[in-house]
Amino acid sequence: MSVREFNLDEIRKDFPILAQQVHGRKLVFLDSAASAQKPRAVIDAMVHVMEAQYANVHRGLHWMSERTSDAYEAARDKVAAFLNAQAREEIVFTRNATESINLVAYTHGRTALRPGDAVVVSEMEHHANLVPWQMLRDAHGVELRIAKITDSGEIDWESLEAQFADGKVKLLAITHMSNVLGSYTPAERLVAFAHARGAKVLLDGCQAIVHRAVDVQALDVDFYVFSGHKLYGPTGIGVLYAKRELLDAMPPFMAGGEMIESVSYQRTKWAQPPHRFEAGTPAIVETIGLGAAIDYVQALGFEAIAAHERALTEHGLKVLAGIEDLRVLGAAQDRGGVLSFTMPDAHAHDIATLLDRQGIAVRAGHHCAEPLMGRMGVTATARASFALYTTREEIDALGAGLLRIRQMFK
Amino acid sequence: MSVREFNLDEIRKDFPILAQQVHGRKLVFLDSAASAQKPRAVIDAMVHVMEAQYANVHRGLHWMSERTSDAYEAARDKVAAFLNAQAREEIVFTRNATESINLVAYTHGRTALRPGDAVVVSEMEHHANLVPWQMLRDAHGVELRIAKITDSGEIDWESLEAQFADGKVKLLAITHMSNVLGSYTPAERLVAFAHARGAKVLLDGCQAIVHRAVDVQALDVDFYVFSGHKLYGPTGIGVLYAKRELLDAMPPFMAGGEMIESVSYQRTKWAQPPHRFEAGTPAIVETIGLGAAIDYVQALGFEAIAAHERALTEHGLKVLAGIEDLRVLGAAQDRGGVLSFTMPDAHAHDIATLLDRQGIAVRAGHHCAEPLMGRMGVTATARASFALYTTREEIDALGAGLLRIRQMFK
Amino acid sequence: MMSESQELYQALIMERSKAPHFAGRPEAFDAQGQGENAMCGDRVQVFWQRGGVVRHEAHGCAIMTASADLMAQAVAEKTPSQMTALRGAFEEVVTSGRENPALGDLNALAGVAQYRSRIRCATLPWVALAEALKEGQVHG
Amino acid sequence: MMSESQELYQALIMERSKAPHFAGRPEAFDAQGQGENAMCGDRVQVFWQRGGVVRHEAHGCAIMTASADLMAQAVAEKTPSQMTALRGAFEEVVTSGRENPALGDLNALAGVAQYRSRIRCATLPWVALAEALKEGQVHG
Ligand SMILES: Cc1ncc(COP(=O)(O)O)c(C=O)c1O
Ligand SMILES: Cc1ncc(COP(=O)(O)O)c(C=O)c1O
Repeated sequence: MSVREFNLDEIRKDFPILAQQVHGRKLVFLDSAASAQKPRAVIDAMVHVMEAQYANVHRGLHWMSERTSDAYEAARDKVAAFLNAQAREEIVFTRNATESINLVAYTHGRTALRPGDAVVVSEMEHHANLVPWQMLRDAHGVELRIAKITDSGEIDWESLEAQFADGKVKLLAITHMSNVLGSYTPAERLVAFAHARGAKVLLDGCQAIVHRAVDVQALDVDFYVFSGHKLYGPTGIGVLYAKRELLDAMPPFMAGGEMIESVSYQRTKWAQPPHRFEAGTPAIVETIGLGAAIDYVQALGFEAIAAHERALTEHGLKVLAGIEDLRVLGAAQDRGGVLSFTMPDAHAHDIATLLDRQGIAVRAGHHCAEPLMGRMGVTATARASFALYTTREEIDALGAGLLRIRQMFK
Repeated sequence: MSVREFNLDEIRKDFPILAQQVHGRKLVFLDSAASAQKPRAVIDAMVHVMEAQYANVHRGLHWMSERTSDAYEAARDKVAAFLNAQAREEIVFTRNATESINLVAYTHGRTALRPGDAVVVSEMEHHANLVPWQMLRDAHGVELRIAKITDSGEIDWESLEAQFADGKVKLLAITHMSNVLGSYTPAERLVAFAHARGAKVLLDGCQAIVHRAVDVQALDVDFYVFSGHKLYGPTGIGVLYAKRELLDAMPPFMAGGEMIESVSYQRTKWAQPPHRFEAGTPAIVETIGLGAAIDYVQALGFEAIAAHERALTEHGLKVLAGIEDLRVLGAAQDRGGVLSFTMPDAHAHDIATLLDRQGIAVRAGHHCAEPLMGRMGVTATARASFALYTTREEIDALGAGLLRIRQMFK
Repeated sequence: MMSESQELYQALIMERSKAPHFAGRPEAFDAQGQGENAMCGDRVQVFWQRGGVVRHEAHGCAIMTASADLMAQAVAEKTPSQMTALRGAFEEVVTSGRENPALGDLNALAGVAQYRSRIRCATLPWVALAEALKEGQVHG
Repeated sequence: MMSESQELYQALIMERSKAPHFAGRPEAFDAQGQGENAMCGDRVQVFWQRGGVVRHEAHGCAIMTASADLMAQAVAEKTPSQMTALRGAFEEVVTSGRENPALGDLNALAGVAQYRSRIRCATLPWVALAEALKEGQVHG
């Protein structure tokens, strides 16, 4: 699959923003887990649509509309191939992973789940994979249960067993990689575990999809969600993968143009999936841009990307370990390039601001995972996250910056 | 407000796609009501974000994130000023008008409306302003009523009075301009009428916003929705305007990051509007692009745009009237540059395909308004729609093309 | 000027859409099928009589109407399984745009391949025919 | 190397955040107020005593803690309406970045203006003080 050598200097030239300066310093962007930068190929694909081949999709018979529809649907094929979905109809385009999860909660959640059924999430979920289930609980009488994690940031299987013990659990909604701890969850094992107990599984793949090849058929997962903007793609576009028979059974979420077979005042006939779930004019340009992002990472190949990021993560852990009193959260066996840390006295916000003065962008706060903060006994952390364009030197710059901060606050 | 002369030759150069050829012919794009082409200023604004100033918004403390958040929130200010909203907090960003309407139906619809209350729509609604109310009817026991239109495509006030007679109507959801007939509805009068009878009003401004200045305070309208992509802006971005006190009372639609004040397993506190309604990473680049689109049309000014389009519409009606047996649907006093027509024998699809061979893009079908098709006694129409970049010569080309088609099918 | 469009809307198509040879509901038939394209309102009914007699009532665009008529002509005296084979060959022509010498007049519709959304118009009568054949099988 | 950052994290700020002069819950007070920034978990309690004595318990970043302490110093012996006026002047400084000679040590926080999301950190103690003053008014 990999058709291009992993040459970091060349790769960095693909991302125009990496040449920018911040506060007179070279930008060191270590916030890709929040949103990744975009390669030229993605920007160009979007510009091309708007300059040369644009019209609304599906409803037009004219050349511009047909070509734009073709490009839009070709992106669906790309996503389907990328996830190894069984059929292109299993790919629904949304705004972001958040919408994908809400869509499942509103549709599958309110029809396939019944009052009294339970949904399990873990202690390390992003709010996007927690609050929609709280809303479902409050609106629909479903029970929401929390599976514990260990101190190292891994699934606590005993706790998970216990949550499933009474047979009421019908859905396990769990992250594939924590956006705070960097832990991967053992997706295949989780799916097998839940299926054996009669529950469906939704994986929040926002972080995982950026770093590893995902094969939804091999995982046998029921729902998989991610956002384009973290995968070097445009904002405003997200993906919901769901098994065909689940989508077939789901009522629509939003209503409007495109998602309809026929309309009369009395009776409206829904279109087949995936269009049933894509009401109104879609994010045409962004969807095509997402296709370009997938082409981009696939040309490099996840093997090369993962090898590069593994080396970065190891180096990052070593650099952080060298800073006195700095605490890295979590210590999962299987962890990726997302490192959250705290320092005594220096608050996460102070760390982020002081690093920013040196051109280094890290995130600070609760990372939309407040309950996990409580679980780890902190109120906020600083977080450095790595992407395929991150360099060893950038991590060294982070280390040097943190050393200085340590001095200031000592 | 207008700071730039309305020079059509110059304006056309702002839109790169207008120089394209289709089937070896100069593109004549008469499908802007479906989605408008994008000026260089919008494309450039989007590219600038991705090349020079990108990061996720709101949650970051670093330079890139702060600057991107500023640009994102500046777009909200632009939309607020554009609509003359009382406060920037009254502007919610969505994917498109369809989502805006669904958001109102799911939130206001399921809390402020009670089973037994009625919603009124007109006979000339786009599916986006009909089917969400059908879904609300089916899920929530609200009654859905249809106000008739006259043969000329205007509101039938007698019918409207009748629908409101029993005092059950709590919401009038109606188009501000028909995407099929080109009729404007008398928005101010409709709002006063509904308010006097205790009902709120949602205006579907998808078409109107492109052609006329809209002042939500002068209209006193409760909800106003539109899509960016029809206003020369990006895909993937839409707007919901709602009066502050209505937004304050509305529960969230989707849940996730950004829309939350604090989260615990038991209790989650929603953020204030507008963020309460913007779950997850927003369409950052597209929102900023929408701001650029608004700057673009405001630099030309709606006075100049409307004058140009009025002349085009008059000319278009004259040209179509010159074609034997061609029927133009609707004849509203107040109508804009959206002309739907039928020809005996020549089906709308045949017309669109044959025009396309000459490089002329028109739309054919039911235009996501099936019930209106029934009302007008047709199954489909061809539709030519005009934008600020449309020329008289393009309309003449349409006329010549239609004449030839008339010959073929005679 | 319209030479290109005439590839698609050539004389045969215009003629058969204006004055189809095989239109009308027969007094007797063994099965019928329907096709409907909600997007544009095209509707077609196809009537099948044992022995390979097919008639249609088509309401819609020129492509669909001509296609219904050329279909009725092409399947005359064919067995159901021959009809099914012909459908496959025809769909190949209208999606690929490559004419198939064995298909005779049906090739007039090859130009539709350039218009993905119009392919449905050309194939709709065949969908209706397939429905009729299925019904014929069950009841026949 | 860090000259620029030192504009914001200058000696006074670091000093007051590490060893505040006005921290601690007094045994007696007339009103109290809270400030909380859910985004980062910053929390501050402000205690007000008639006569213009203000103390704080700040849990959070250096900017917020130093701001609480410099606030307590600045409002000492001021009347509630003088405190309110001072808040307005201080907010002007931290949003505009322009120092105000009348504000003395509070100007140390002017650099926060460059960090819109940190402005909240600097103003949070003043929000808590305003709450205390409001309570003081009602009950006093
Ligand atoms: C009047 C009207 N309402 C609603 C819509 C739906 O807009 P969108 O598809 O951008 O959500 C459209 C356009 O398709 C329209 O013309
Ligand atoms: C693990 C995880 N889940 C969900 C989300 C939400 O993604 P988005 O904001 O793109 O919807 C994120 C990113 O913020 C994430 O990291």
